[in-house]
Amino acid sequence: MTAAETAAGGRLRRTLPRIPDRFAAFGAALIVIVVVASILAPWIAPYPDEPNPLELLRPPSAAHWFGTDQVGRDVLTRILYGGRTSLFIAVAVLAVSAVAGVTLGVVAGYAGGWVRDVIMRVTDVFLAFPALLLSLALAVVLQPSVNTVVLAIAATWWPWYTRLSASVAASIATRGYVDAARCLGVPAPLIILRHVLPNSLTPVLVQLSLDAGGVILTAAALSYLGLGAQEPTAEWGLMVQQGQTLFTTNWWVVTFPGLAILVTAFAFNVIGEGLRNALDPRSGGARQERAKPTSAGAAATMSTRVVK
Amino acid sequence: MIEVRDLRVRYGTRVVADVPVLDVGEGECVAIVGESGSGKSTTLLSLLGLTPDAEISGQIRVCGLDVRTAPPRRLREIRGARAALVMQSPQAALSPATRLGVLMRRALRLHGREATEQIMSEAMEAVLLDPALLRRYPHEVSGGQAQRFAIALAIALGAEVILADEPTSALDVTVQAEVVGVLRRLRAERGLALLLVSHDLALVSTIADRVLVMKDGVVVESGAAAEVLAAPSHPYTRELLEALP
Amino acid sequence: MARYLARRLGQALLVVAGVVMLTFAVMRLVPGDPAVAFAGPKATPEQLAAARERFGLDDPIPLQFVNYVRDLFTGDWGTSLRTRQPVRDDLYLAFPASLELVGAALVIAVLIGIPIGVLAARYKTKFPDFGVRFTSMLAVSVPVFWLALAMQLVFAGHLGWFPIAGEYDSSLDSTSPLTLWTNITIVDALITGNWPIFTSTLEHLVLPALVVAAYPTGMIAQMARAALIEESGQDHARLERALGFGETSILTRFALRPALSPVLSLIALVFAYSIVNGFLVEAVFNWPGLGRYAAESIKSLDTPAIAGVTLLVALVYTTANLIVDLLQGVVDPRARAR
Amino acid sequence: MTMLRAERVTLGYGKRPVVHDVSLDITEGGVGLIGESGSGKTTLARAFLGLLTPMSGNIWYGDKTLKKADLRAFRKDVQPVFQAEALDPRMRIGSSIAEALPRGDRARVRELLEQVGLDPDLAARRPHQLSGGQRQRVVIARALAVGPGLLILDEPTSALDVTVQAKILDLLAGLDTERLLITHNLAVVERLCRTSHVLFAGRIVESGPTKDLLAKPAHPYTKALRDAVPKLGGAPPEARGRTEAVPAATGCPYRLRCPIAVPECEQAPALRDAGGGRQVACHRAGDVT
Repeated sequence: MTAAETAAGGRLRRTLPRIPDRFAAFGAALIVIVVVASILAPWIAPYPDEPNPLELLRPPSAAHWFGTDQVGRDVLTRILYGGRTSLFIAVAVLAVSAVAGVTLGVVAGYAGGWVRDVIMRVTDVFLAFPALLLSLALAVVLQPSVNTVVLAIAATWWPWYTRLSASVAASIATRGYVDAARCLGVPAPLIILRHVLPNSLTPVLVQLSLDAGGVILTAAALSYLGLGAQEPTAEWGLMVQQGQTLFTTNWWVVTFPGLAILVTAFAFNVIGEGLRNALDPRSGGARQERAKPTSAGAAATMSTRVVK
Repeated sequence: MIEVRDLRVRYGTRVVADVPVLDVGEGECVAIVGESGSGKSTTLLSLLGLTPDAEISGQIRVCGLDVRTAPPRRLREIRGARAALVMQSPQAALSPATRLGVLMRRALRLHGREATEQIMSEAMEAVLLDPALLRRYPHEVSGGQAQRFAIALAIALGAEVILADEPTSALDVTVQAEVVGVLRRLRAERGLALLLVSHDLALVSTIADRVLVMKDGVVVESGAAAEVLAAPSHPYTRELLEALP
Repeated sequence: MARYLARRLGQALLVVAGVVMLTFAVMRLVPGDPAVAFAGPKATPEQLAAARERFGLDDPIPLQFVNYVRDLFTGDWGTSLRTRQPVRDDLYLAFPASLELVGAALVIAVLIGIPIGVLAARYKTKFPDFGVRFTSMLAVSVPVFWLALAMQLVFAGHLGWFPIAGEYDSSLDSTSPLTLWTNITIVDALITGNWPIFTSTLEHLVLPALVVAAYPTGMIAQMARAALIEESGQDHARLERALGFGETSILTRFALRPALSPVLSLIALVFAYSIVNGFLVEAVFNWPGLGRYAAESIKSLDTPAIAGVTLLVALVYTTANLIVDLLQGVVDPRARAR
Repeated sequence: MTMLRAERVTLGYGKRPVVHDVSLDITEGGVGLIGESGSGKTTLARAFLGLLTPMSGNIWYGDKTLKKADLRAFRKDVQPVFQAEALDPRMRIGSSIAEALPRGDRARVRELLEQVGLDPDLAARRPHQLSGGQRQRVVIARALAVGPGLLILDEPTSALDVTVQAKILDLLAGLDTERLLITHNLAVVERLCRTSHVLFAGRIVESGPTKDLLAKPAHPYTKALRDAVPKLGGAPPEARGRTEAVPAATGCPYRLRCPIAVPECEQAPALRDAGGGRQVACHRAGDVT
């Protein structure tokens, strides 16, 4: 009776109205603002993103809310255009990493044995490789640009998804419904597509939202080191780098792009946290059995959250 | 020992348990029987104030203390020392990184009791366990041993009543007999009162003096075990009896 | 447990081998001819040939790789094209400073992160919890390089509480020279009781260490909170309540130790990330660590140096992982049974 | 009649054997495999289903071993009924059943749901929207979809409430397929299986007609199993303190718990005939009162 009893208990908890996590809602609102502002940049930007010799290094004023930079461009406008770059990088990196990482991870998790060992060792190598250095090397090899940044970060980001989806897929591979499918003679690839993948998505989805902030930070760092977006593209990290020498005299040139990175990364992290609590992996199928020490389970979800 | 009048346990708007009367006298064994979702476990846990998120109405007196109005400190004094809990999943009920002996010693010291080797060994032997197990971690003992250790904790602290929430349903049949046998012996030798929650009517019939039958949060029948099980008046109790293979 | 660790050691060696291969491959991809970089753009063909010969650049790739690995073992990590010094010596000088910075940052992160994590778990959904969640969320969202600039401007520039840059007041080199044991300045100063250098290094260390500590502190606080809340939601917490223990003692005496195991594995991951973060902070605070060395090597395409730094960081990361695995056994007995 | 047989099978995960040298025939009228947790009964079930290849010995399907047999035919003839998590939480139960059908035709799905006593409109629901009993019926419907000759049931009812369990047992009794039933519940075996085998620490300690086995157990473990089950109004169980001893690695595995163990038990007793279709592996089989 125990399983039925706990299942009933489980349903009891789920039916309780989940207290709306104001924290996550706040994060969601922030993200909507950032995304909408970035997409509408060309229409809502107060000035064109071009140098204006007459307006060099103006402090924040009614005309220029965030002031102007050393070549007279309006800082607010550049931040709006910069938002597009950052969001593009975030979405592109996460898409590439998730697709590559999850595919490898699910195959490794389901197949097990030497297949899993080979894939996991290769993953470990990329995990051990300092992400920034691999990114730097790739950025140097492929001439610095926004696309290079995407490739460079994705090259060091996919392993997290492989490790996460491998552990989730491995636990799903032991479930009754997978054995039942095997007994029906369903071929392995179809079992992976029809059963293992859908049930592995929840933890991966949570991970994606948690990582978005991290990708933006890493992209900005690369641009700050001059290996990401190049002049004249508007990119927050680049803006901080260009303005850093003026920090003591013209504080706004550096402060506002930095704040933009902070706010966006913060919003993504908050949503990720809220999503993780709402889609508690336990209900998502990743950690249903109580046998596994659950604090290690928290580790599996949390430690993969560490941002490279 | 335990007096309950018009207990109602609510989660939000749903009444999960409605128990008009529940009494457990000295040395008496009362069983609450029902299927999953009947509210039997919630009822038991609410008696020790272990259902924090629920709204509880009605009157609960355990070992002379009104559980609902007593200050937290007074409540903590009777928890473990006067009224002890035995839970359903033995291993999960023990902190994974604490040796059994350390847990017992801390519990004894918490209640101002001496935690000597002798006292702890006696408690272990009372439940037919080798005192050497005190040096082990919970994952190094079997389910039956962990469950009997929980009972040993109650013995060491000198509890007068044990509240057992499905103590044997997670155990193998042979091990189940062992745990129930220990409970029965302690009741005979030490006059220990027992409130047993179970879905197993047969098990209850071998040990309970009085029985409450619950269905969907409501007590449908209660009375002396012999009478209720021999001549059930409520159709649901009959259905339960007939379903026994 | 021993068998498990042996297997983990084997895996770690495999990973290091993989990293060596990857580094070698990446080094070969970097454009520009190392010979030109070493001999200089105006070098004569003979000098170029000599340089090619010296680095064995004409040998077939597999042979170059074998030589590369052999050199690695013999400690010859190649010669830096920029500093003309053996990469090993450059690393020997630069790495301790990075270790000093990241080490200090991690000490701060653990000493602040875990306690506020416990605090948040204890007062779940009340104000302290919200405060800790908000600040730790901010800490993991702030761009490190920007924070470094801001802290430097405010606390060093305007307020003048701390020195702007550098590891310690270089004038002290003459007044009270430091004898080197571990090559980590602050440690050596402590051991040899060289107080002037010790206090000066400490002053210089505060700002950069706090900046590097932001991310790990936020992560550790969040992990400690999540793991503690999860552990105190377990069945055993209910039995401990039923034994009369109060919430605080359940958290600290029963839930904390099992909850530490995920925190520990997080510390290893965050340690590696902080080394990389340290690179950015070193540039701003002119800290003589690996970061500055790597940044300059990359600007000048100094491939042997870049490879050296990469290998070193990968080795440190793998070792950190191994140490954590060992500590897991100490923290959580179930890990010992594995 | 589905011919499925285990011949001196040793099974395990990695290098650690869990089931040791077991031979077992699936005979008419239902075969019960009785054992407690850790006895290896689920491992044996997975081997019979072809999900686990034996470390030594063979599983015979008809006149060929499972390795060489025509797996397509085998898959149609032998189907599992698992207990926990047997339905994909994300899939509608209709499509879970349809997975067993070639073209997933809707009519056949509705027919199967009716056959197991469920309202066909439930096809659109997801598993967590159903009760434990309903979920188990869906699992049975899926197993019946390919028209199997033999069902291998692993603890089909132990997660269910007593009243629900009774109805599922009625449903299973009504099916005309052969069955290998794996459980710890003696009453369920008595109801559905003509012959039974008792498994302890991966070895068969006793087998024979279920009724005789439970009425006059020849092996002390079978007797302990039977006596431990509380009977309505029966005598309260006695605690003897030896039940938790770990199975012995050498000799008879039960000897550390056995009330009538003698020095001779240090030599592993072979499973030998005890007449009346009974087999038992115990040096003192006769003296079990």
